[in-house]
Amino acid sequence: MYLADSPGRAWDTRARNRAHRLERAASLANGRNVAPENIVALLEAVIEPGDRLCVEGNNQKQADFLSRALVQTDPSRVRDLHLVQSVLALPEHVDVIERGQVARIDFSFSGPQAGRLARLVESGRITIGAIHTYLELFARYFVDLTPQVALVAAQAADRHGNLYTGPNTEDTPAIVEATAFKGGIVIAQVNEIVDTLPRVDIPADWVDFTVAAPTPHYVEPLFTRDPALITETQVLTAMIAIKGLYAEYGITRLNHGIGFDTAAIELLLPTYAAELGLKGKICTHWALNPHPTLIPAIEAGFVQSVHSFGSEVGMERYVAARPDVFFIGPDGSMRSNRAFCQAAGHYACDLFIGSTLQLDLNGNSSTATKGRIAGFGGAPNMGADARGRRHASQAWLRAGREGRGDNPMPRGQKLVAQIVETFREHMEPAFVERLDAWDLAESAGMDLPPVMIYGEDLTHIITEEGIANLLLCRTPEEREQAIRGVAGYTPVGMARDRRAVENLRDRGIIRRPEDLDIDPRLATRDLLAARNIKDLVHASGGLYDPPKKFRNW
Amino acid sequence: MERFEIKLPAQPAGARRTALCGVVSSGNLEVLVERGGDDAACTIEVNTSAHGFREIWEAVLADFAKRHSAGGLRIAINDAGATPAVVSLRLDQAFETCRSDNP
Amino acid sequence: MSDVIVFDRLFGAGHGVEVHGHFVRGRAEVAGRPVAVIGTWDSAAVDGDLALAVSGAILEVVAEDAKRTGTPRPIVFIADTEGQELSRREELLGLNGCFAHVARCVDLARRRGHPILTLIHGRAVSGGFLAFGMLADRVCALPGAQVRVMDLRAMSRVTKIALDRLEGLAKESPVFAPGADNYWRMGAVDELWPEGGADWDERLAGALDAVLSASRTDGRAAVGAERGGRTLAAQVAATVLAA
Amino acid sequence: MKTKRVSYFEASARTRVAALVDEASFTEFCPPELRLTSPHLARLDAPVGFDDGVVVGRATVDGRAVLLAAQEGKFNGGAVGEVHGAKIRGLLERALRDKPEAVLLLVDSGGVRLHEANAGLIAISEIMRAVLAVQAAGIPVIALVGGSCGAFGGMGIVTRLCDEVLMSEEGRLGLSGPEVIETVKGVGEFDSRDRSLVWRVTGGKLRRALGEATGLVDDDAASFREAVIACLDRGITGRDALDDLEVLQAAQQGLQRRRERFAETRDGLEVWRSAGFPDPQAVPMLTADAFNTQLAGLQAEVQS
Repeated sequence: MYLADSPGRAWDTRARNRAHRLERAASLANGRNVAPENIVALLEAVIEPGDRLCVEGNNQKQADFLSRALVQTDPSRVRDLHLVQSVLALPEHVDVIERGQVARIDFSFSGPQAGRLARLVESGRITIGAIHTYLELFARYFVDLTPQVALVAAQAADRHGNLYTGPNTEDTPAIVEATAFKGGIVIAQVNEIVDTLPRVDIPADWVDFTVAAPTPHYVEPLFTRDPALITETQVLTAMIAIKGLYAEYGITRLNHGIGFDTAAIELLLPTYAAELGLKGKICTHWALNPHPTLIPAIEAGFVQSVHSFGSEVGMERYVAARPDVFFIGPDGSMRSNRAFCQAAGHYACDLFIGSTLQLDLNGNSSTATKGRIAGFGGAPNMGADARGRRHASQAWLRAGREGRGDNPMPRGQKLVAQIVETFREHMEPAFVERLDAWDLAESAGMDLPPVMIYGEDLTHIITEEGIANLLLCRTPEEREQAIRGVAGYTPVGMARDRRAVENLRDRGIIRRPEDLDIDPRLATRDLLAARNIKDLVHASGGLYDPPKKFRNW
Repeated sequence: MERFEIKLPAQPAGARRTALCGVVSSGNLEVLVERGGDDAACTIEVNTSAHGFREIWEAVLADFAKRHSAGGLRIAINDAGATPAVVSLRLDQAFETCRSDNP
Repeated sequence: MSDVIVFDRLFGAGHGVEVHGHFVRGRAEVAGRPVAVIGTWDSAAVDGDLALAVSGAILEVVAEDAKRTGTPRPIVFIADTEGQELSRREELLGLNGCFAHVARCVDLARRRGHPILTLIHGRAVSGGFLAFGMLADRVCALPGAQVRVMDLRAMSRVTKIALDRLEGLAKESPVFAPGADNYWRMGAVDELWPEGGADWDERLAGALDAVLSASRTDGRAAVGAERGGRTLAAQVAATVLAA
Repeated sequence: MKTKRVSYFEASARTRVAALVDEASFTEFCPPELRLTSPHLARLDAPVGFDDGVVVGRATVDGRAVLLAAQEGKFNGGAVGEVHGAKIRGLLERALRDKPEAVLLLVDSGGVRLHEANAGLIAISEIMRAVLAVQAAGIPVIALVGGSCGAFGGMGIVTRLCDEVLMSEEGRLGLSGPEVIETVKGVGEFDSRDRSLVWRVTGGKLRRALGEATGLVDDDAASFREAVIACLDRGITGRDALDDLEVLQAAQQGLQRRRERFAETRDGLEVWRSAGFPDPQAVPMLTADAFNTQLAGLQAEVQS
């Protein structure tokens, strides 16, 4: 018979601790409702030294008011924190570290603050647990990084504390579920408190406090690419992608990166791809934010379904008016969910295609540069073969056949493509012998060089020089020459073995534009279904309302 | 600015007229193609704001001369940091224009 | 130098030139000959109101002289401006259009036979100078006058060319650096009045005589070429004419 | 034959000229092979252009002889330097001799080129005098504004000297650019990154509503061509107006009235509202045709 080693042990210490915290906060709130001027005191009351704290924010929605409040707390009371959150994107996220209130961070992405963060790490003022992908970090919320306190952002709350997140639900459900069901405290900043919500995204009994922020939470229009800035070279690489990859494999389920290269593909669907007779045969189902550049393809009937990580500023009315395509609630507005969409991108898509700053001779790619600790957010989950996948599709099976050769056990593979120009601006080569990620790992003392997509997951590289199919390469040497063969006039490309590359071309491993019957001189901006933001507004029937900085009318 | 001139052997082009393609702006260039003296060679004068890329220019221009019969052409380039992809495209456009009848 | 001293030195005692804010207006005599005086004062940032005050004054002079016989009066412009007023409202209302209107009025006066002379006192900068001062038949820079588009420090910021490099090149070339003498070398200023030189009233009379005897077409490019400060303008224009 | 739309905003100066004039009718003066480049740019180690950023020549439009100059906004922001300016002035002087039916100025310029600021400023003054001289000779000058740099600085003044100003809504016309105003006066005065505001303060639809632009067309080179032909058909000239004291007195009063009427106005929305547009907020999204129809239906332009 098993005997408990401590018969008198209490099993509800978390609940009791939670009750103490709520008791300390009681005088600062009116039920769940906290006045904005009391928020700093409330944070000081509920947060305990050493807490795991999650401040919601992504590269889109930010709990910015609560972040500003956090840096006003008394460092002698709010200290030794362990930040467990998707991004360190706002200055306040790093300010709180500089104020000495944080001992450790686990996060995914730090884009705009990457330089400051790197300096803090190098000076030993902060310890990084790990830089995760979004999905990994969410997973750890439910294993060993559960927050004690979560500060989240929502569009509105009602008097009971129910939350409406509107189209930008994003990370909120994952954070709140982990926190609320493990004795934690959830504090939500909302843009307004109303009598009746359009719909309930988070039920009130998962939320402890709501505060009406003086200004609406910040949302960055991160996924808007102005078609006016798409170059002829990007049109060319888009043509190569459509003909040499999408049409070739019959890719229907996919995810796109956020660069101009993939925006060009989106804008070529109703024109170039339609002329090739590909409507209905490719690009029907997406895991993708509502990219404005996808509007013409949606209007042309190319797209059947889009599920989104988050929304995009200005796309709300358009999305709501296309409920057949997007995921729309009974209230008529979109519901996004980063965790689910990340899972969808990983398991349910046959292709990820995106861009990078650097690719090495093994096909490893990274956007990391020395002096900046940035992380990759969700890209590694999109750009990796889903080893757990067990359902078949035509594209997945073909990639598997090509990649695994004579392996007697049939198995597919996800298509993972990088689309880059051989040189970026200022003649920076995209192909390098050694990724800057190695230097960064050394200087920051990281366990792993920050690689966005590992070479073993990469299946295709597309440049203006053509497309390389790495699946068909049988030896490491072939693979290296295939990469060099599309690296153009970069030092990596110039060092290619010309005969070996011509061999690969004969075998269809490298295909030049002319091999695909593409005339680069026809790669003009005339092919774009929209040439500027205003064209997108017209294509949307006036439903798309672009942010001010993207307008020239 | 960095300036240099390259002379490459090439098959006669049969150019009919002068052609100018492209505009000098950041990441772009202009290519002026004229008929020169020597039918068996192509001379190219490069004026570029990007320093230290002569080797790449030579490779791009050699491929151009290989791709087309560029003999008898005198080409002048004003460059503001264009990538090889853009350089090749402009060269091809200018070459095509100089051999056409209509401007 | 106060306006009283400047105008007394230029027009002698008893002139009727007054300054209202940044606007100069009045009558005077130069060597016994009546002239109209119009201009801007005290480094004016020329806005629409000031531009329209200038154009309105020109139109008044033209209208008055149209009603009487005799030769039209010379117009003496006083240019002292730090440039155009920078404001969103002025842009919305089309400050450029006001300046174009001023230029039309200057042109009307010229074609109606009014000799036009500009005296630069203080500063003549960019748009404020373009609007009317630069359009005269003859331009004189009073001692200490500054003429420019932009100071070198700001130019260095905008063009991203190092300041010491600009300063070095400015010694060799009149083409971009501030200075009335640079504009003289390039043909846009006709007289540089020296410090402590001859009496201003005599100089002014001489300048007016020069306007009366000179051609009324724009000869600035040729003059700039003669003085070696602007060698291409005349030549390029001639190439266009000959093509 | 239906021709493909050529975005005037995106097109190069040469493409604009080709789309504007009758086929094969264009003869360039000072073509690129003459290499009339700017020695001043070269001295400052900046890239030069074989045409110094402006194309000048003669052509026919719908059979009518014109002289034209087209600035290349992508080359140094279409800014005017010594050679650039002299090409335009030479063209205007040539107009006095050749007597074309019109001179077309395809303006796309931020104003003076700082690398040769003095030469540029003087050149613009010379262009102003030359435009006035051409008009005095009975030859109309037509400005076309629809490029990425708009018409600013001295070229903004030159544009307003022209007999006709044809703009697309993408075109901008003013004196000081929003970036300059923001730098000197602060973001509160003019937020240059609020592009929607920038266009409401300087863009084609505001200029047309104020009567400063005489025509508003869509961003299509063919639309600009049609509008030029319509101008030529009307047989406009500025010569009578120029010599007419009464016309300038009326213009003076008009400009003064406008300043009184819009004394506090800092946003084009108020101009559209005041002009009587039924839905001022919707004006930015109207097509040129719809805008022109609404404008024609109003009592009068807000014109001076």
